[in-house]
Amino acid sequence: MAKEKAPKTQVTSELTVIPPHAVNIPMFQLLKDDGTVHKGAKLPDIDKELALKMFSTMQFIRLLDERMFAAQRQGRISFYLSSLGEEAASIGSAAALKFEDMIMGQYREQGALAYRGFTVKQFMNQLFSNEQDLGKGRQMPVHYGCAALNFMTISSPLGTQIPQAAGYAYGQKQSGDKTCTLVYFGEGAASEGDFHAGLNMAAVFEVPAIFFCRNNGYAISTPASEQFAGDGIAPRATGYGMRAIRVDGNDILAVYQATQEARRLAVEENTPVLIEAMSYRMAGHSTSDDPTGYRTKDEEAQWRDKEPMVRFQKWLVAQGWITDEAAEQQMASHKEAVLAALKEAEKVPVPHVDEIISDVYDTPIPILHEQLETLKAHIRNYPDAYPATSERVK
Amino acid sequence: MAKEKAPKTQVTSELTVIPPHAVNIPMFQLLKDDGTVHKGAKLPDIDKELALKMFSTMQFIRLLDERMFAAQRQGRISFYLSSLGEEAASIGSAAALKFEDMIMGQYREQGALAYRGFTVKQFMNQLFSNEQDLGKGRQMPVHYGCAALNFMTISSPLGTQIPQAAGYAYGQKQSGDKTCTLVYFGEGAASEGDFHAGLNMAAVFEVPAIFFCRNNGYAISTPASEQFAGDGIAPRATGYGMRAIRVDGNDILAVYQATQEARRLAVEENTPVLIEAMSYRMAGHSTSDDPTGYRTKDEEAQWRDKEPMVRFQKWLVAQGWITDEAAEQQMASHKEAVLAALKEAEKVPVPHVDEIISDVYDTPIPILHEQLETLKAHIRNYPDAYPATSERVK
Amino acid sequence: MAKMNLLQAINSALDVAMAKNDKVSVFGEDVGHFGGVFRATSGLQEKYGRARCFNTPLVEQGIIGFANGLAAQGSLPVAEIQFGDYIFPAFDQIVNETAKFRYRSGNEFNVGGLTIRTPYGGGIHGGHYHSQSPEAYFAHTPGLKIVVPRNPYQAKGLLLSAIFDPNPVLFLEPKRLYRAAVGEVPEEEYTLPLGKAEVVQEGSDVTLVGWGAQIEVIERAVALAEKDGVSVEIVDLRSIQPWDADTVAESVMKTGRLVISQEAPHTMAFGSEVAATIQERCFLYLESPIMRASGLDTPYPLAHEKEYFSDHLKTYEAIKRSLNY
Amino acid sequence: MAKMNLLQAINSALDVAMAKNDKVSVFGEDVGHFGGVFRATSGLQEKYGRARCFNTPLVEQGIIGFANGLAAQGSLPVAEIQFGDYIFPAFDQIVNETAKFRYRSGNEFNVGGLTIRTPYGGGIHGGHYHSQSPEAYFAHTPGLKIVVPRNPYQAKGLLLSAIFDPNPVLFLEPKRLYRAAVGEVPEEEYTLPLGKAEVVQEGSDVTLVGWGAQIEVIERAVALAEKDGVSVEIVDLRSIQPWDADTVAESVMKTGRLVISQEAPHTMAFGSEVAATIQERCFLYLESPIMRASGLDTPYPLAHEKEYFSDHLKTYEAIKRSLNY
Ligand SMILES: Cc1ncc(C[n+]2csc(CCOP(=O)(O)OP(=O)(O)O)c2C)c(N)n1
Ligand SMILES: Cc1ncc(C[n+]2csc(CCOP(=O)(O)OP(=O)(O)O)c2C)c(N)n1
Ligand SMILES: [Mg+2]
Ligand SMILES: [Mg+2]
Repeated sequence: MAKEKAPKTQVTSELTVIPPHAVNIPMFQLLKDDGTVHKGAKLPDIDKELALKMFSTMQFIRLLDERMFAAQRQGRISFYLSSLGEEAASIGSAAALKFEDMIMGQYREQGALAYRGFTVKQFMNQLFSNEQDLGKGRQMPVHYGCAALNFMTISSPLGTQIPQAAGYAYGQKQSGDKTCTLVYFGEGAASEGDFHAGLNMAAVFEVPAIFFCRNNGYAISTPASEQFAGDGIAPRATGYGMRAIRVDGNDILAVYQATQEARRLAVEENTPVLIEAMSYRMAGHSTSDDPTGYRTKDEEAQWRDKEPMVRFQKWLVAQGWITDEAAEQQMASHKEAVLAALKEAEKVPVPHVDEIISDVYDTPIPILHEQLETLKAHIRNYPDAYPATSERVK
Repeated sequence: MAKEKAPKTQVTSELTVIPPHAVNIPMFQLLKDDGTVHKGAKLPDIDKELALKMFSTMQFIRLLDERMFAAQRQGRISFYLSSLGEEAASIGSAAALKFEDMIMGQYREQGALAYRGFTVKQFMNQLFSNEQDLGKGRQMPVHYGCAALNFMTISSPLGTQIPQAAGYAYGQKQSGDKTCTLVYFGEGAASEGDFHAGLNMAAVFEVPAIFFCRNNGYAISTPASEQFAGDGIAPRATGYGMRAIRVDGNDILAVYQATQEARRLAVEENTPVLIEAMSYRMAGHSTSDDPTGYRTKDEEAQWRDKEPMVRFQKWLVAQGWITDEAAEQQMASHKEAVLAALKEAEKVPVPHVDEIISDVYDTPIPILHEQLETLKAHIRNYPDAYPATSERVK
Repeated sequence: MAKMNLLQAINSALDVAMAKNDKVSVFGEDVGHFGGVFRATSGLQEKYGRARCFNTPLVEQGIIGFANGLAAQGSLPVAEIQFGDYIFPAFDQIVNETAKFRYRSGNEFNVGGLTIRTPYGGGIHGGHYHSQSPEAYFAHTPGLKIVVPRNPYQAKGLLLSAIFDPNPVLFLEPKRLYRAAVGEVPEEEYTLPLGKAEVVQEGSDVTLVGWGAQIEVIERAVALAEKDGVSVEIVDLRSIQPWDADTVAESVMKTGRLVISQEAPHTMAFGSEVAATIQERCFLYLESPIMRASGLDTPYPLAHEKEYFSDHLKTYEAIKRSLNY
Repeated sequence: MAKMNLLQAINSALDVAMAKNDKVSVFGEDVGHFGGVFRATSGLQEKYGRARCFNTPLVEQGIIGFANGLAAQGSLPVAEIQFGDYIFPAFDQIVNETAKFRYRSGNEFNVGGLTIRTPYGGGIHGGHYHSQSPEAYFAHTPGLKIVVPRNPYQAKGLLLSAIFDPNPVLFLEPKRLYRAAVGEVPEEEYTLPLGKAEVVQEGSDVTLVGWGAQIEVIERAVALAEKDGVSVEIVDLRSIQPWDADTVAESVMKTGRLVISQEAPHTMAFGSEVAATIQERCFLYLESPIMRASGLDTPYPLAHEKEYFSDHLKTYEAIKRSLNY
């Protein structure tokens, strides 16, 4: 498809003020809150195996989030951030991609990473900053990344990954390998200048990128109503001459289908797409947060009724692809795996102190060698003060 | 008016991809290219005196631009930047404001400043960086500013004034004095992250601000088609839940009326408005630029036919408010004034060297006093090397 | 007087300032009803209303851009950046706009009413992006003042000075001490001078210079040195811009030795300026080279935080190197 | 060999790099068909197509964000920021992203292919926003390399090294010399080492350190000093990060004196680091304090540009102060 040109501007001699909400963007939904399918809805082409993989990943993430939140409370890890209630958004979208597509996350998309094949052990290694962590223990918990799985390492500064996704997708387009980049971000991060930069550039350069906004209603304590005055994030696409889809982020089938269509547009027609997935952050922002200070139990309860995993399970059961008992059993085995991996990862030491200077550059510059030698001499001098590393400094 | 809430989102079970150009924004025009009024058009309430003031300001600016461009070519000033072809946009909008309203410019709105009453002498003092320049000779030519005229000093970094306008307008709203801020920027600057920040914040905080985009087709050599893929700047307002007006920037009557309405909305209803004025940068970007490298004579010629000053003059003549001869005479007297002021300003010395450290802080910090004393001793030592200031260093 | 931790002292300063002058407003991400992620603005929205204490959208360049405009209009905005690590999207608004506003306009306009508050520093398991000490990035910027308090008493007095100072001030709060540092703080208004260092402790053998949370580290190092019989003079800069070279020079002329202890990565941390200036001013008095104990020249790591950190032991070793040169 | 000015040398480096490796692309504001406002990318779109040499929208944070992504994907982007003064909106992408990309990911990902080119410096009647020398703002950032050439030969050789170096490089071009500096430059590929200073001239009485366009100023100052019979060693740093402290220290141990001449405002300019490090390494060799000739601690003024500037006369005076201490 050639870039769709803006229509020729009409001239009017009557002063026309365009109203604040000039586009009407409906929300795509296949499964109703109760797990039944909308009458007449055309479901995506999804087989049992795929559906069960998606479901199992949802269960795993729910379990992981629950256990690791608790582990933080027990002081076993320093920080955790749960994706409770948003599992459908990340897993449904990841499932619609090809493995070769790049995923860039914000930080609440552990579901996408698990779907790609990140093992429970890999999760744990990162969460415990141990020497087996692919990120070498350098970033806070939940800052996962894995080149082998085409999942870009998370970085805390919000929004920075959005123009990076445009650039990454530009490279993919140049390479001709028919892949795309999907980038996640919250409705809060969409306020950053980098959002504007990234979407506009993607539209101008016609790159195969999918901008996936998880609109979960909050940015820490700030409700969406204080984040923007517009009708969510989707209508911004129009400002960039970009296509948009709004989808029920708690309906994994709808998310899957919407992302499939976005991927088709991105890769086959080089038109980036903005997806806005409507959801709700059911937990606190992170283990550092307590949402009772800024929202009501009532509101939370309303959203519990729209919960994505139960909804999907109902549909699977109705399909005859799983039973409630089997689902429960599966959950129990996820639990076992998580607990076992947790105990194991906890015992693995932090990276060797030599790693403190690697990867600043491709090879350490001279001053880093000096600083490391000084540091090691110092550690030898005061081994008790640096218990995590001193044993291995000879 | 209470903030207009976004309509409740409709649910659909049919996948809907919102097309890239979902809002249709017509361009408001009263005067056709030939200076005649559209049939049935309702003209703004504008009397002869006001109309002639607007016209005279247009002439003055055209003349100033022409002479100072030439002065730069003669090496008399170091830099100049003309607003040729865009006089209606800046003057028409400035005329629709109250004097107490703040104007923040980008750099091509000398028309607005002249309309406010900046004298030819004040223009010249800035252009020659002499000691009578309100800006104390610190910035490049055309970086005007005048607190007494509520015209914020221009700063070169693009887009920075846009969130500043939101903040200024917030202060105005708090003060309860029923004023607003109008901020100009180019369609190029609208790509900056600060644009996104400023418009979104203005919409959220419901401030009395008018965001006035001069879409003149180019950002230096970059055509609008490589700046964005959307239908110009106006549809972005929808993304912020903001009102928008697109106006023919070469039709001063339409600009005047559009801005009047925007001001009413901003001040009386606390709803910011985005105005996109469609125009054309008829000259090069600045004296440092030569547009023949990136656009055709043909294109330029087409826009010459839509030229705003001739168009307005035709209307004034048809109204019987001026004759072509009177217009010509008036132009000649502007010319005289400009030439006289130029010659005078050229003779005024640059600011005293003591001014090099003032205004960094409200009062110079100790290191600045030291640096000034060292500098003056040095100038005394080598007076010939610092001819602009040495005579006055005793 | 009341016992306050550093956060309470900040909160009290904001409260006093808002009560005193209704042009003072505070805003930033989560600053409104919630009171900020560290709760520094807690209770202020209830007390002064939503127009004067409010959440902003999540956009640091916008927060400072907006604050610049509001200050230019004549208000006294106190803008919060949630973490010092997230101040960089606002770098242009601060360095090119805030700092140059008055100078470039020939004093036609200024944003002197602006104060930017942000928590800085490590030691809280924050890794790369919740640990940085960005003062040096801003110290090269004429037009800006930069202030770093070390305890609750300083925090309140310096913040009140910053808010009412007719120049824009970047106010860096040592988040490690938010709850850890507790002390007596007057409940009413008082101010401490900007641009003036404080001699925390007099001594004769060596001068130790630091600022903010690092003073606590220095004090622990000095305790070790004192056991060795060394007499240390401790100077807390308090202001990074303008910084009080006179007080430091005077001390060094007395002790003949200078050690700087700082959290940020070594190269081009603010201690470089202190060393460069003092070696020039005290050349004939220096008995050994000026030593710097700093963070490593790496991003701030998580698992190796202790190893990265310029702690009291590294500072103590620097003191010894200075003395035994 | 051909006679080239500095711009032509840059253009030639880009041409050679693009011909050699089709992963190299160049982009930025007005960089495409027009060839950039200084014409550094002139002819490259015609030669290599619109996909590899193109205009971007006007958004520096986007240019670098996009370039970071493109580099992470495995390309070798050369992003232009139109003026060094306009690099600050991209500060977060550079300091928090580019510089930390490899470290934070444990080398899972990197943006080593990235080169950022930008013209810097004054002396062209540019005032506040077309004159700044921003190198010091970036020098506090582990993970970044920073390079400043002083003439056409260096410009080409260093730029080619920067483009193919497996680390992100900020390449600052002295715009005052774009057309003014002309010299013999090989037409083919060649490289000059990053992180290595060059001894431009040997001497025995005093060492002069500078970089980029300031070397020309230094040479004029040295000519004056030589008339007084002073023998000066000139060291051009060429790289600001990592910087070659060894070469400078070696020179100072020989001469016993050091003067730094730099364009940026005095406080926290890169000379502060040079002075801090060298006083530590050469303490026993220094016969006088390390002197710095710098810009004033003000924004860059227009009418008083000459007065503000650390010109050859001020540098010459600093040499004399160093010698007559
Ligand atoms: C540049 C930047 N500013 C501020 C923060 C602090 N912060 C971390 S998460 C967050 C809220 C993000 O909200 P949203 O984008 O909606 O994502 P959600 O947490 O809801 O998934 C904030 C303010 C940050 N990480 N980066
Ligand atoms: C932040 C920043 N980036 C780049 C520039 C250099 N620059 C000056 S004007 C300009 C083009 C602006 O175009 P537009 O906003 O459309 O305004 P116009 O010149 O067309 O009136 C550019 C790139 C700048 N001044 N500031
Ligand atoms: Mg959110
Ligand atoms: Mg334009």
